[in-house]
Amino acid sequence: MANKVLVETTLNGETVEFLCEPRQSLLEVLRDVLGFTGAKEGCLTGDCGACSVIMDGRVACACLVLGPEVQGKKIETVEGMAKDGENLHPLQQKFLEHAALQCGICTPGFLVAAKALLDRNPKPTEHEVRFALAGNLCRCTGYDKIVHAVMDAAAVMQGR
Amino acid sequence: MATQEAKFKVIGTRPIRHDGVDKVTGRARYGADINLPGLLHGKVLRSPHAHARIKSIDVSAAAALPGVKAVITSADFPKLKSGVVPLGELAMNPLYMSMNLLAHDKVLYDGHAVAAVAATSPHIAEEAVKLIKVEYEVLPHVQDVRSAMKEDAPILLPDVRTSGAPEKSDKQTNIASQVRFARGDLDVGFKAADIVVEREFNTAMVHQGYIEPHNAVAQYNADGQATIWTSTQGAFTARDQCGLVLGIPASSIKVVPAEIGGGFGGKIPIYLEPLALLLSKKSGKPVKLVMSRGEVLRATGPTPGSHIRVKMGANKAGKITAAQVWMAYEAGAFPGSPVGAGCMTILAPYDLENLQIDGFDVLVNKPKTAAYRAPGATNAAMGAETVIDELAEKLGIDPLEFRRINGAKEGTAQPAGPKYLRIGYLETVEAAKNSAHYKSPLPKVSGKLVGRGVASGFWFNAGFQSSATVNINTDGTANVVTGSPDIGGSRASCAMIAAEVLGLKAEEVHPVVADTESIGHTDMTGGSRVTFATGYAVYEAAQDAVNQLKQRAATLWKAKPEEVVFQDGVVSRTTNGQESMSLKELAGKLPRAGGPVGGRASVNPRGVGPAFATHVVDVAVDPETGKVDILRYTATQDVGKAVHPSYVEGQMQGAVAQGVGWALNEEYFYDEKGTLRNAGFLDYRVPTCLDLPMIETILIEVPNPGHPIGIRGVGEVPIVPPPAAIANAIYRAVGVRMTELPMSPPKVAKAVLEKK
Amino acid sequence: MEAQPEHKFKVIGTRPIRHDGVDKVTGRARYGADISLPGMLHAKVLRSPHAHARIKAIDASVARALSGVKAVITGADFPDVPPEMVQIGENFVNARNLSMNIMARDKVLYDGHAVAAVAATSPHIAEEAVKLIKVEYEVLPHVQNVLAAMKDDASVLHPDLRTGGTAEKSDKQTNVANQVRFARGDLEAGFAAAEVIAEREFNTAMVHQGYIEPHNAVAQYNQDGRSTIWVSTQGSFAIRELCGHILQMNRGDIKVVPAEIGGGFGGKTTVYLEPLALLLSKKTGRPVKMVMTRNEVLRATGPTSGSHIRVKVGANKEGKITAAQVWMAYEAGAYPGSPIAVGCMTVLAPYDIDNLQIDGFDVVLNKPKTAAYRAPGATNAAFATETVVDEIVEKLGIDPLEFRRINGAKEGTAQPAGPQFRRIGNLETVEAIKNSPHYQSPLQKSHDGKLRGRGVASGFWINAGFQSSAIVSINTDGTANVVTGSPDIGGTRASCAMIAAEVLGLKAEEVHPVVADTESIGHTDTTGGSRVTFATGYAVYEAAQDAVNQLKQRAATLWKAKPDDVVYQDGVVSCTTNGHESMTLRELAGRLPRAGGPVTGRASMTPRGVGPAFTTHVVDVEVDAETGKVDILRYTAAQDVGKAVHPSYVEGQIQGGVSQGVGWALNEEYYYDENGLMRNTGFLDYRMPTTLDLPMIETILVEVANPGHPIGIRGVGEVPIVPPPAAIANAIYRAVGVRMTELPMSPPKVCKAIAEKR
Amino acid sequence: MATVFIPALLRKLTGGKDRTSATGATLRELINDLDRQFPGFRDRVVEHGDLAGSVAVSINGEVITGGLAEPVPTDSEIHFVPAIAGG
Repeated sequence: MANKVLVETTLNGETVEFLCEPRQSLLEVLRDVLGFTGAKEGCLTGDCGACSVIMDGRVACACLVLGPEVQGKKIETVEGMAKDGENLHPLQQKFLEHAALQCGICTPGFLVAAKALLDRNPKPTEHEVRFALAGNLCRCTGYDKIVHAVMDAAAVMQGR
Repeated sequence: MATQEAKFKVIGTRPIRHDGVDKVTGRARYGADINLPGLLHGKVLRSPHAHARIKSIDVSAAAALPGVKAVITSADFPKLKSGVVPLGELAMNPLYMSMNLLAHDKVLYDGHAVAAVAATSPHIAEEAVKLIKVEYEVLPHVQDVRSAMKEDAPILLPDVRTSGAPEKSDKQTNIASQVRFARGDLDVGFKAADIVVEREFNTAMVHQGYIEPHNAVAQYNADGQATIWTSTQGAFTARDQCGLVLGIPASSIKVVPAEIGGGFGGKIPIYLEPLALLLSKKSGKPVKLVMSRGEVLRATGPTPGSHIRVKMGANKAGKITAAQVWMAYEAGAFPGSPVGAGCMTILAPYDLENLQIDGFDVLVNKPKTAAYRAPGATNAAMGAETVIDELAEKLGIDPLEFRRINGAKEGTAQPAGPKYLRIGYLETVEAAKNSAHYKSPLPKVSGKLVGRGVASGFWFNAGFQSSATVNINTDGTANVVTGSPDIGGSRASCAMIAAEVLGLKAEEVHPVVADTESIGHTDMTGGSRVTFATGYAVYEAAQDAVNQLKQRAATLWKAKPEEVVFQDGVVSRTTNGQESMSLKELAGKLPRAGGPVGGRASVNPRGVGPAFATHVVDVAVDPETGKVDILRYTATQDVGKAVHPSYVEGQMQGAVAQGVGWALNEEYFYDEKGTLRNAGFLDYRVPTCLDLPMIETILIEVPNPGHPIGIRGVGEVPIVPPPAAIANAIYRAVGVRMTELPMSPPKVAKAVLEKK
Repeated sequence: MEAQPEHKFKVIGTRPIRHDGVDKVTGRARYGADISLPGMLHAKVLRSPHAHARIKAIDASVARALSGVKAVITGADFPDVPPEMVQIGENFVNARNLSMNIMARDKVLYDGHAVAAVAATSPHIAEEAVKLIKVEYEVLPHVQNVLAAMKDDASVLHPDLRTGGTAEKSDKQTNVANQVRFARGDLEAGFAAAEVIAEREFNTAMVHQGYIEPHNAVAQYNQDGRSTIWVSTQGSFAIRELCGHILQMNRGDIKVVPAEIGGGFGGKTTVYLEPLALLLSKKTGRPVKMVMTRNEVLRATGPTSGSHIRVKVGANKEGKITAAQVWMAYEAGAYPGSPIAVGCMTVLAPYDIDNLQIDGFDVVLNKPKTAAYRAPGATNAAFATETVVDEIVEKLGIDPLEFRRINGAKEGTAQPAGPQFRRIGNLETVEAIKNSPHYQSPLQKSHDGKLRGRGVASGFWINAGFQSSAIVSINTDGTANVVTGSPDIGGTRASCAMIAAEVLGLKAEEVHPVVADTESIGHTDTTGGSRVTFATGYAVYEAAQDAVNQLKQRAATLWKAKPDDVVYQDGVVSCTTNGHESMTLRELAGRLPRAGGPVTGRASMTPRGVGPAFTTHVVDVEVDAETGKVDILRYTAAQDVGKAVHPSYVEGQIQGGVSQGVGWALNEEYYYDENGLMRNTGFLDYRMPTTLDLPMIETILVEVANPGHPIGIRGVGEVPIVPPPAAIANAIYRAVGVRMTELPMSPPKVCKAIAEKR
Repeated sequence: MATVFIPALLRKLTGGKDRTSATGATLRELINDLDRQFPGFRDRVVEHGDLAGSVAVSINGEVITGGLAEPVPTDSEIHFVPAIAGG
């Protein structure tokens, strides 16, 4: 058994400790060690964005981050977006209302990337949205409804 | 039969899909999310050669690695006889299936599976795979259809003989089959033409590009029963295929369909399931296999590249007088390209008296092709629709007007022969003509040349077998169970159909996609069939439930069932005393009225309604770099009856995006050794949201007379027109006719240069 | 629907390996507590340390502040539930009382009553947090004995409670929730005609079902208002109903997924944790898991009633019973609803009696609300009647089995409740015991001076019908799947598969049974009342017939024949016309795609024609007069099982029922101290039988086909628990000459009785 | 009398005829009649006693699902076409 590392990090606002092999990626840690399967594997080369997480405020591909690297960092995943059992995050709500998902495999990545965008730029233009989401591939929707949903969510969060 | 004038209360609305919250919260369980106690992880060793004989395989070092629990090669498969067996509505050759799953004596393409390992961690399995020693004798390979058809071409499968050939021959060949459709008299037809256009086209092999890689988790039980969790388009199809290749009864396998992250036809065949099952049988533990993106591209089923020749003649009036097509499709390493569909679709939008279409299914050293959204139709349309555009241009007729003149309508004979029932092709042409897009002038883009193109597309759509049960809950709501994996929102459409029949809200019906033991046989999700055929079964099952509800009410009222009517969720009694009850009330009384109510239906519906689409696109071409930008895109389509318009639009927008990728960027690139060089999303470029504008959709509803609600399949046809439409737009922009897919910057730049 | 007792079965009556067997012997079967979800929280419950107290204040602030705690709920978080009666199968449950039972509001009514619940990131944090919740109680006087609770001056549990049932209306506060009476003929005349009369008083202790798997629940509330509950339960649809009413949610929005269940015996037919977990999940947005400790299971789930019973029976010289009078009061626990009515219906049911009167009282007291336990209410009742009957027999000098033959109920006999029995097998079981090797063989003398005796007793159980749904679908290879909604607690997956196999002409192994969740199958009532193989089996039978009819139609299509010209037998369809073609199911299945498509059969029904169950047991015991310890030497149970679908599992039901009865008879009891606190809240002190306490248990299956079922099936699971305490008491009497009138007959009590006799 | 259109690659059997008339109340009888007219026809469209998996039949514009037992209305127009699945 490869010698494991003890890592402490903050996941969706909660302190978590885990043991992982140095070669295990953050994606493996989230999915196989911690059981958080929201982040998906699409390519393992950082090209598809299905495993997007927010690491210290910036979007990262969990497949390109090693488990031990998240020591002391703040990680946000799709599982942390809805704050309680009755209310979704506006982005989640708008994705539903706009039918912005079909198979749904890329949805967690898009939601996380979109949240990172709105956290830093609350009033993005369509081009800014498309630019910010260019790292996330979707093969079902043609992006049309996704972009609409993100713009609408931004408007709602702005109270417009 | 279709209730054309029917006023729908639920059908046509846009409720939030029932599986939505699970998918936006990350709770939805996809195949790769399945985890079981003691789970082992498997990896596959794949061929580095395009064509080679396997002389020996030595797995001893791999088996000896600590943590490795099982290693399998094709020797672990049962010996099978070659021959086609019917599989539901499909036909398969179990031997070829088995040879594709794990190479027997030869590897036939780069990435062909050779062995598989199960270990306690994916990393150990990876190490172990590298320790397997395989001795190859490399053989000459062939990857281009026309070279593969040559007499002296290297032969992939010695036992293949051309099926469908006019006369039987015993010659070894790579031509697996041949089809011809012919009618009228070509010579007469071309003589009658004032203008004839003939061109040759080459299109590249492309992949469906679903974001979720193939996966399978298998648990083999000591009593011979097995369970497989997998993301598949057909749980029953996967079960039957596994049964065939492993030589065990299909029913001893239970397939639990996980959520599926895209399929587009590519997740109908099996790749990992039998390997996981064998590894589990050997190790006694559950085994999980998940493909890397590289494996998905190298070793699953893309759609064929093709060589197509199209010759058409038309008279001054703009009427097509004759059309001749010759097309050869790459089958990949085993027979079975969609060339038949290509032949049947390529001229389908038009009313033709004199035509001949020849198609060839050709083996090449590339992965065995699989279905991809309207399989065979898109590259075919690239050929026909650009030639049509050239005819229209040369005759100085508006391309949409040209299609109006020649367009197929009810009663027109298809190229394959049968006459169309009510179809909406001309309506889509009209809609495109009257669209805000087509009426508006071309935008200007500084430094770039702009052009507008149009193209049409056709797809048959499928019927096939489906089962459904509809159960009434004690609070008067209902559940719908089907066996159709949901790849595009079909859970929502099935629930809405049941809600419509039962007079409930869409939210009051809970749809479930069940495993192969919990619902009757249901063919795969594909051919745009689910909302049509499974929806048909749901409709019938809901009617069955309604009839039982009437009987129950009749019992309560001591009336005859035929005296009871059910409408909008209310049962009422027509004779003596206008008694009536809401479904909610009746549901509460069922325990004392004969018990619960469950409706069921298993169907194989006929009356499939084909789909037509016409697209308009504006492009901007950079004459220096050859880069093509999509400025505006409008898709019109006959959708029969849109059950949930948002998801119909979604199907159209998604397909257009795939068509744009096919047109401009995507291609399988093999080097001289026959090795795939762009086996990742970095080099195999699928469109991102930066590559696309908003995609405007126009839904035309020409109800399908063969369906009680008028439903037609909508998912596939919208991928057909984009490449041709874009090629036509490029011509209008820079005056060159592109005849190769993808129309990537270098090719466009070269064409522009040659013209100068 | 007439049974065909002569019918030759090919699958029914064989002993195939159960379909869920391998999963269970390999540890793969998934029970409720085995469920784990991403981001799952764990919850614990704070329980009352008092038998009866008013809750003055609850302060959870410290608990909430503990790091890792995500939510705390108390009674204040629950909606007000109208006191409506919810129909669960044929039973009606007071939703309001149920809501107060799972989470106390203004008062706690028993030791262990839930007061608050905490969800945290780990079970240990939740435990800590529970300890940090401060509750201020005003302790009230408690009452735990039925007779005391019935007194006018007894401490009242529910000020608004009035005696219901057949009693005349009164506005007095009381603990008597309900009163039942069955009476016929003329008691005085009856007793006047009697040669001998025996009359005795009995007390039986509250006992628990003792399933090994504690209660559990995992709940996920979804932001769209829909939720899912994974739980080990006897009734997934009942859980859905009850949660819907308690939380005032649409039942259709709740999906209950039945996990494998580790024993229930009636105790897992209601809710305890499910609504708590759901509410906590709603507050936190995360899945919440709750699992009880054994202590919680014993203190706060539903045991069966302790009781006080008086029985008076008279008989003439010929041994014919001339009159019988019964008075019984059952402990309901903290809320109304003991099985008193069933007790009254069963107590004299094995006998044909012209003059009888039975009075029953449902009494609330400061103990946990009782729940069903295998033939609820019948075992303690039988303990009383069957010992009094044994005393009559002894006084008349008649063989106890002969006496039962003389008085035994048969087809046409009017039950105590009134209706006449249809074809039943009561006398056949008496006969079977009479002829059994056990009863025929003499009682061996003990070598070490211990005293031995042989006792017999009979038992009756009503059995249930209720609603069931089933789906039977044909696979492409000609095998079949059976989907039902009945959680499998005794091998019912096997029996349902076998019934379908019989109809379709397949092997048992060729039918794959599935127990589906509440969204995947039509409404199906709770697994209980020995109903599953009867009622769900009936639905399976009908669904399989539905499939057969479709198969005939498909074949007719292929043959261009009329469906009526096609016959289906033993898995072969054949045509009586058109050249008498024929096809196996396998062949036909392969051609379905071109013959109209797949085949799915379905049935949803409330079957009538429930067939009651009778049984007669004989037991040999050895009593150590010094210690009072009673050992079971030999045990034989004869039972009318209607038609045994899978004999091994029928035997298993009988043997399991007997051993539970033995525990009830000799050891098990709820022991409360003067403060009303339960003192034996673990398996160490609540002693259930071990392998050492029992001999092999011989079974005799008597098959008197139930005329109300196409295959003749009767429920078999419950009745075998009824006779053991009485049979053992009678054996003890034969051994040491004392009539035991208290359960359990534990060593001290037996010892004391013997001492008093000397 | 039904009008049957002969698939191009089967016209060798029919001496180049692209359509013919045939009788039969069901598809099975109709194919038997075609095989009488053009020996070898049945083997090209029937496998294991059922319609070949690769063949679909259209009667009056509708692809049928009844297999060989499918009733054939008089004066029907019948086409043999490849079976198509799709993605």
